[in-house]
Amino acid sequence: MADRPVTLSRHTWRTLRARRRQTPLLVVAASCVLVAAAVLMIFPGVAPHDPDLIDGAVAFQSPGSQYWLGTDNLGRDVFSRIVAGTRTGLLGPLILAIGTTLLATLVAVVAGYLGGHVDALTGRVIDVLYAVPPMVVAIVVVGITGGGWWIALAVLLVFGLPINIRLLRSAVIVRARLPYIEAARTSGFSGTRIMVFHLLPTIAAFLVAVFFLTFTYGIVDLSALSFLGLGVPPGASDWGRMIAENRAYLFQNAWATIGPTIAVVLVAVSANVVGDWIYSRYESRGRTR
Amino acid sequence: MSTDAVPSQPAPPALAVSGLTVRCPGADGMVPIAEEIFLTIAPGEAVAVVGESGSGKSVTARAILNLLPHGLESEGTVEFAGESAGRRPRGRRGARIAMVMQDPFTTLNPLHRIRDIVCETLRTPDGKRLGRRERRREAVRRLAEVGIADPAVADAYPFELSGGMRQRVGIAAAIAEEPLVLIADEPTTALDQTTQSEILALLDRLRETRRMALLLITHDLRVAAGVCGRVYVMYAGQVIEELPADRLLTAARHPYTARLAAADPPLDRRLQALPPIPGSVPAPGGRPHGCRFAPRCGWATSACTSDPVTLSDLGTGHQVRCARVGESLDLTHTRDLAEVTPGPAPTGEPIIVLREVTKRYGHKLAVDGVDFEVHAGESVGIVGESGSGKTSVARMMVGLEPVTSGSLEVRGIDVTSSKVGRDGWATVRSTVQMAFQDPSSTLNPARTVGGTITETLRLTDVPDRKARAAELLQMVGLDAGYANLRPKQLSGGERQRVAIARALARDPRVLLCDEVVSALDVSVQAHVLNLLNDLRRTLGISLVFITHDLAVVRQIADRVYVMKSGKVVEHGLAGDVLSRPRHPYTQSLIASIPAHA
Amino acid sequence: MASGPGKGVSRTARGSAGPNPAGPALRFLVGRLLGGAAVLLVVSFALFALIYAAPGGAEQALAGPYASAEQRQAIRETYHLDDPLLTQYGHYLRSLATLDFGASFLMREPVTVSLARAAMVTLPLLLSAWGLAMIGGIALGLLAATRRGGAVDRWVSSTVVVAASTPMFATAILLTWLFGVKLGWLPTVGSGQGGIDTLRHLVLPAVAMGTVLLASATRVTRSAVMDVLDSDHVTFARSRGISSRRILGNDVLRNAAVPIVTQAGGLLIALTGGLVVVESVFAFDGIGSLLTQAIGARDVPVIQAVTLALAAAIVLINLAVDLAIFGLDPRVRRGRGRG
Amino acid sequence: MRTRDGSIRRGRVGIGMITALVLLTTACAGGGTGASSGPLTSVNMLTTVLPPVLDPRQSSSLASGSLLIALEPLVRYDNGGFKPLLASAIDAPDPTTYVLTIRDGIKFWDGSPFTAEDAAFSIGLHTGADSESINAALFAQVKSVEVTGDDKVTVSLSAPAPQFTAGLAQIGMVSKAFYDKNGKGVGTQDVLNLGTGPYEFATFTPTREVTLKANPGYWGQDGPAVQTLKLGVIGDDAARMNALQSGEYDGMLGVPLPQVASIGRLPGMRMADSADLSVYKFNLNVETKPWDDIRLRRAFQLAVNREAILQGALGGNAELAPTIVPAPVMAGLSGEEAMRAAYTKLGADIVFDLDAARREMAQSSSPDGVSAEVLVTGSDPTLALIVQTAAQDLAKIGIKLTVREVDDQTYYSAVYFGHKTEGVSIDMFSGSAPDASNLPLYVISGANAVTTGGSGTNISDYVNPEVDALLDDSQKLAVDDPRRGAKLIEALTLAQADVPYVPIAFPKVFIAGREGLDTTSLDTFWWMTQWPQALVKA
Repeated sequence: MADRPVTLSRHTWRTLRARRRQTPLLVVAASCVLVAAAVLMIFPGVAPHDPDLIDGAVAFQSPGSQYWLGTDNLGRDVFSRIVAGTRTGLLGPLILAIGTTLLATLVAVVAGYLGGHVDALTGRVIDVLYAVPPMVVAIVVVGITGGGWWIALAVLLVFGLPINIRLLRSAVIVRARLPYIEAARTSGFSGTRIMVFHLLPTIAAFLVAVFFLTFTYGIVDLSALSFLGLGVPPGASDWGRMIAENRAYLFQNAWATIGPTIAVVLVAVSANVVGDWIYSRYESRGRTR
Repeated sequence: MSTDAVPSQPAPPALAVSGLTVRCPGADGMVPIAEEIFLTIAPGEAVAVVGESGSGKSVTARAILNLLPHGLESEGTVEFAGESAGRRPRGRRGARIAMVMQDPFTTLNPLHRIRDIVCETLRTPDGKRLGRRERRREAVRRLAEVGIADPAVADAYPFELSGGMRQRVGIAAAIAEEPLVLIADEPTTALDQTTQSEILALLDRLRETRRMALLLITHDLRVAAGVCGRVYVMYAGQVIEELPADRLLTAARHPYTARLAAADPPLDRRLQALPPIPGSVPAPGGRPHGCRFAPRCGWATSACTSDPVTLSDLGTGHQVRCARVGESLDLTHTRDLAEVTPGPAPTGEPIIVLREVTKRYGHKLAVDGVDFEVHAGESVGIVGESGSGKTSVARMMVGLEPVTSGSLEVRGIDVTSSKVGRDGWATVRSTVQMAFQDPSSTLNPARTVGGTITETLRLTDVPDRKARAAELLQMVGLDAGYANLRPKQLSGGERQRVAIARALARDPRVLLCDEVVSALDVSVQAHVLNLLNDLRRTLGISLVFITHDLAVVRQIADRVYVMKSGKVVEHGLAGDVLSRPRHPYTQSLIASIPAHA
Repeated sequence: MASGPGKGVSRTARGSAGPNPAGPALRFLVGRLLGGAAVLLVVSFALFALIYAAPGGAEQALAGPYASAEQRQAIRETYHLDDPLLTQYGHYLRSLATLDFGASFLMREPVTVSLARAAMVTLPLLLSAWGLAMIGGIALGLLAATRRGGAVDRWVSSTVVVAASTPMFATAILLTWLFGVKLGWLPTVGSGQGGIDTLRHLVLPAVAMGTVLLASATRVTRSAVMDVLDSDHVTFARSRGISSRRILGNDVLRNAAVPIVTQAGGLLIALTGGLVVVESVFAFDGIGSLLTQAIGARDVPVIQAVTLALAAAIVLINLAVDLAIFGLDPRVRRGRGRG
Repeated sequence: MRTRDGSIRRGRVGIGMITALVLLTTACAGGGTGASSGPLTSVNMLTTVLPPVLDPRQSSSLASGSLLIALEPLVRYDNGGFKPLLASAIDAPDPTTYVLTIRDGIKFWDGSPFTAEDAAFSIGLHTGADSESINAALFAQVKSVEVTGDDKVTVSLSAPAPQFTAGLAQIGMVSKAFYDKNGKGVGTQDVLNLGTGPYEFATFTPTREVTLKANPGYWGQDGPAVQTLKLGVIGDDAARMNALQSGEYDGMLGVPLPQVASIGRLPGMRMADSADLSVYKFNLNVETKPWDDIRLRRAFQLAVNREAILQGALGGNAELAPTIVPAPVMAGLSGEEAMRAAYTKLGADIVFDLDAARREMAQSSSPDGVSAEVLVTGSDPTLALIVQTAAQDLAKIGIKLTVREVDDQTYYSAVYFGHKTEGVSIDMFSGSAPDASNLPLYVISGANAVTTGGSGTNISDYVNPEVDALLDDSQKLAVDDPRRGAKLIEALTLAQADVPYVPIAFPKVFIAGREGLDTTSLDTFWWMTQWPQALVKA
């Protein structure tokens, strides 16, 4: 073991450079969007009309005072449906993000810390899952089994794991060899205690990164799936499905398609921006230099 | 060492720097790191800039070359052989001034072969780059000049060479275009003792043969005194003293320089206690108004803190920045520190016994049949260069690494046998604990200092963990207030003390220190060594001290084991081994330490 | 002072470089191929079981809604759809062994023919989207990294964030509406009849697929280039007076190449996911549409062939990435693990 | 397969070319290319479905639009009747035998003669219990097909089948020699097929695109009207809109109902519609609990607001359906007045009255409401719209319907073949032959219920001996005997009373075309006619 003496902390002034980063405007705006979407998810009643009320007579109204974004082919109010759409628009990606983060962390910490065959086995399983693109599998599975929303979520969860496990595992492997973990081992702590109370807190920044990345990709992938008609039942006020159903009527009421598209992009961008910002603020805590 | 005679006719200095100030973005606006730096080097002269970490010496070197990292700004004048460097000194870099950097493992481009690195800047007379064959031929010639005789090295990649070899390649590449000035920024800190002296000798020889000015940046006073003619001492971003090298260790006039010299452990005798410097270096932006060393200076008076202190010239090239320069302060120097007469080795019962222990990593044999004992209340040193296996021995003692073969008993329990049950390990854990080398990663960054210690106390049946934690902090010289600080807010020395407190939490019989002080500044090192000696006296615990620095081991160990390539080549009382070494390897080790007063 | 020749030359530098240079490369290659084969086997069996359990069957597609029960039963016999799962899979594996991928139930042509026809449409789309994402990503990444913290860096990062969060179909709809219908510059449908026409048909779908991945390519390039710019060997090069242009080309790009190449592999794999969506929006008869149609008709041989082709492509992409890294990084070549 | 590096370099070159090209194209006039309105040399039409293989066995109804103009049938459908084509005469000495006289002098595209053996072989493809043909149901009664003379073919049936002639008009005649030579490869992209029609197959992409070119040596008199013909399928709504708007296609045969309004409004696009031989209907399976209760079914019928569905979900592009057979088709057989009297009475029985529905519900076996999941398929979005609209009213009387979209296979297997639904299903059932008895025989004949081992087209498994008897009697009568119509009407009225289904509307068939194309003469059976002639005649 090359135990070459550690050099002096090279440039002490580098630690000074962490200027107090004032929160940029973009991040404030993004978090407002996310909070607003969350509120709408919890209180859909806020919407001006009943999102599922079908009234053939008022089909294809263009945006006006009564229907802010006009109505769709069955006369349902587009704005209310976008509001109701936050349920699947946010809930799905949220479940996906939480599920992926928990599972990926569990596997990565155990495999990273224990090493040996456990790590080798995880590596093999990841290679298998990595070789198959999640979207193709989701389409095949949901398409064939006619499965609903939950099956789509499950498939995206399972096949979304490999990338995140790899990210976390490399972070864990680096930290597992550092002195403060070896000190914990020599003090006599049990493996589980070390993994949970010593190792986990130091990779908190990565957990945040994985959460927000999966959340953003969740929004994009789930809306793509419902765009293809898989997952969410027809007629449900889900952004991806609304886009798919109203694309044929681009000329009667373009807002029936553009509205939900903007909703998807807005939430996805905001999640990305907030995620990056938290990661950069958090990341300095995990680093040792 | 040859001290250079002053050049006959007053040729323009090879390098003249004046009024150089470097600022970096701080909390609110730009904060000065180094202020009003001045230095001059004559062609062929060797000058050192000495200072502890945080003194701004390294950033000054970068500023001279205008290679400051992103976000830092500098102002002031830099002149090479009379002409001003100006804002765009790119033309000058390489041709007029070059640099050798600290960490040989990251200085060379990993994807280029050695011959391309060395000859990258060479041009044929008509400005074209050298062809492959000429590059190879030219590289072999230049490598030979820096002491690499084997022509195959020219075709190798950096990762295939040892640390010392890479530094030689770095030097060859730096002096490719015969620069006037060579700046060596901590060139040997990352190297072993023997390689260090070889590189310093090489730099000295090149300086003479090429009449090249050498600016050596280092934290090691002995290296500076051994190689250079004149020394600038920097503290907290200011040059506080400029003096001829031979007066550095014996006749410094600034309190900080004197205390720094005194804190450097002597090789030939063991001192009662190393004189530490209380407090720590003020960070940029938080520096006191008057003399920057005043808060830590034993002789500070109100005059020192009132207004900024200017340099005063004492003649014969000796300047000091001290308010009380007139008075003759009784600055104690190393030679008049009280020596401790080594008492007989304490003969407590053996706690840890190693018999014929070997350790193999894949096909590499790290430890080859080592016998070793630690007795109660005793302090044992293990000395050796990197790769000698001393750390592996330590890690096996504490159970971090399995033993390949041989027996290792800790209080009668043989850790190598398979049936060491849970309580077997519990007794091993409560007998021996370890403190680690790298201060920045020895504490969990996500926990507070108090949290780390109370967490370790969870394994003992101490009733009130918070009180015991405060007590432990007190024991290592830190007040209870440190409990809710995060490791990032502590200095290197403070973090090592917390690590020692954590080890003591399991109140072990043996404290194993693996290179605990090698990453610390000399003054901080003194603190920690004194702390360890006090703990031995007050708690009666025994120490196993692993280091590559013979002078340090002299100050702390009763008995010493010298290891080379996995074997113990010599062991005995510290006094005998270090003053009258019998094994040729020990002799060459001692010889390679730069002579000192 | 002893300053003899450097003693520390490590053994490998002298003479032949350590164990024979091909050793680590060969062992690595075989390991990857075996791994890949295992992956394909697992994927194909999982799919087979899934289709076997799924409602409906190929006979319904062949016989149509009016067919009588006996007719449907007859068809199930001819394609032995009633055998137990394992025998069917065994039968499929045997034919796979002789590289006979079987014929499509529906289109009665050998699966390799329909796959090839679909691939001729999908490959140009995939490669041009990938090319766009990589070239754009590297260019923007370099631009942002070299002007770190400046206006360009902030502008590039923010637009890249927006591009990364827009789903492919949203960009597709926007592009077709703007360039196809409103301005009429580019065809919005179909894959064209070869030559210039195919290229014109490729622009919109390639841009739609490329933009999402342009974002991650830029991010990776930017962080990789910034790491190298901060590294000691770049500072050392600058201290020796080497021009920044030469440093950029010779030092920065080569060292940043490893993470960029790994990312390039990842991007291509991510693209395969987006195929189905883009091909449906632009009415491309590529592999994505072939797969969706085959699923609709439970055309087992075609589903198997398409999924295996995708999985095999991914395994090959990973292999190509590793080989590229082998070429780029001598440390990997000498079995010392990645630089 | 190109090497990776090669492709990357070419890819980079490709990108370079594309950007250059984009600048180039902006110079010339934008907009479609094929919109020139000179003498029509080529016609590109969109359609809803194309066969996976150019083989009569794998192509039924609309998909055969591309086949029957190349592989000509023995008799050609001509607005209601059948005129001889490859067969000069068809005689039916008795209800179970048909004798076909093959016209002589007909040559395939490659010059080889069309003989009686070819005719017998072509019919034989669709007969027999183990036939793989999708049209086998039309020839279920055929016992044997023999060549009885150098230009005679005799077909004997096991039971009288008035729809036999309609069946003949749907299957293209092929060359036995060609099939023997190419075997399984017949109809694939590289082999295509050999026929006698005015147009020859040029290129083919399974289920996506067929192009045909004129056959100069056509034997008959109304030869090819255009040089090249292209039929294409585009699944995606917006892509379809863009194709029509950008001029890549000249029109569409069978415009999906949701897009009728927007395509109709495209500049220079004219739309014609005609009644379709198909019906949107809810099916209530009489064998599945709780729908075996007649009162619950009647409550369901009373709570379906068919008017709202017609306006909202169908966008007004259909007519209210009193029963499952469209009025003009029934009128053709049973005469105008008999049809009108019966249809007004049937229509009057189906009324939207929530209070009456609640009363029925109260007396039904599950007074406190019932819930059911209705499957729909993505390929016909109108199904989902209908169920959503109806669900809103049904919920008011306690019947909670939830919608689940599944792919075609799962939908067919659950609704048509396995009857594995929760009792309620929605479908759009199209007849397979232009004869009034076609739909009733499929939908209400006991023989087609799954419980009796039939094909499953009787979705509600409704078995009523009286209705079956009436249907059998109608089969025994001559094809154009009005009494056959009367029996069918009586059977429909009887069945309707038991509410095995709730007919909603007969969708119209919409055919869109640019100027210069006459779409008015095409009706729901355009695919059995020489539709290119009709289109270009204007």
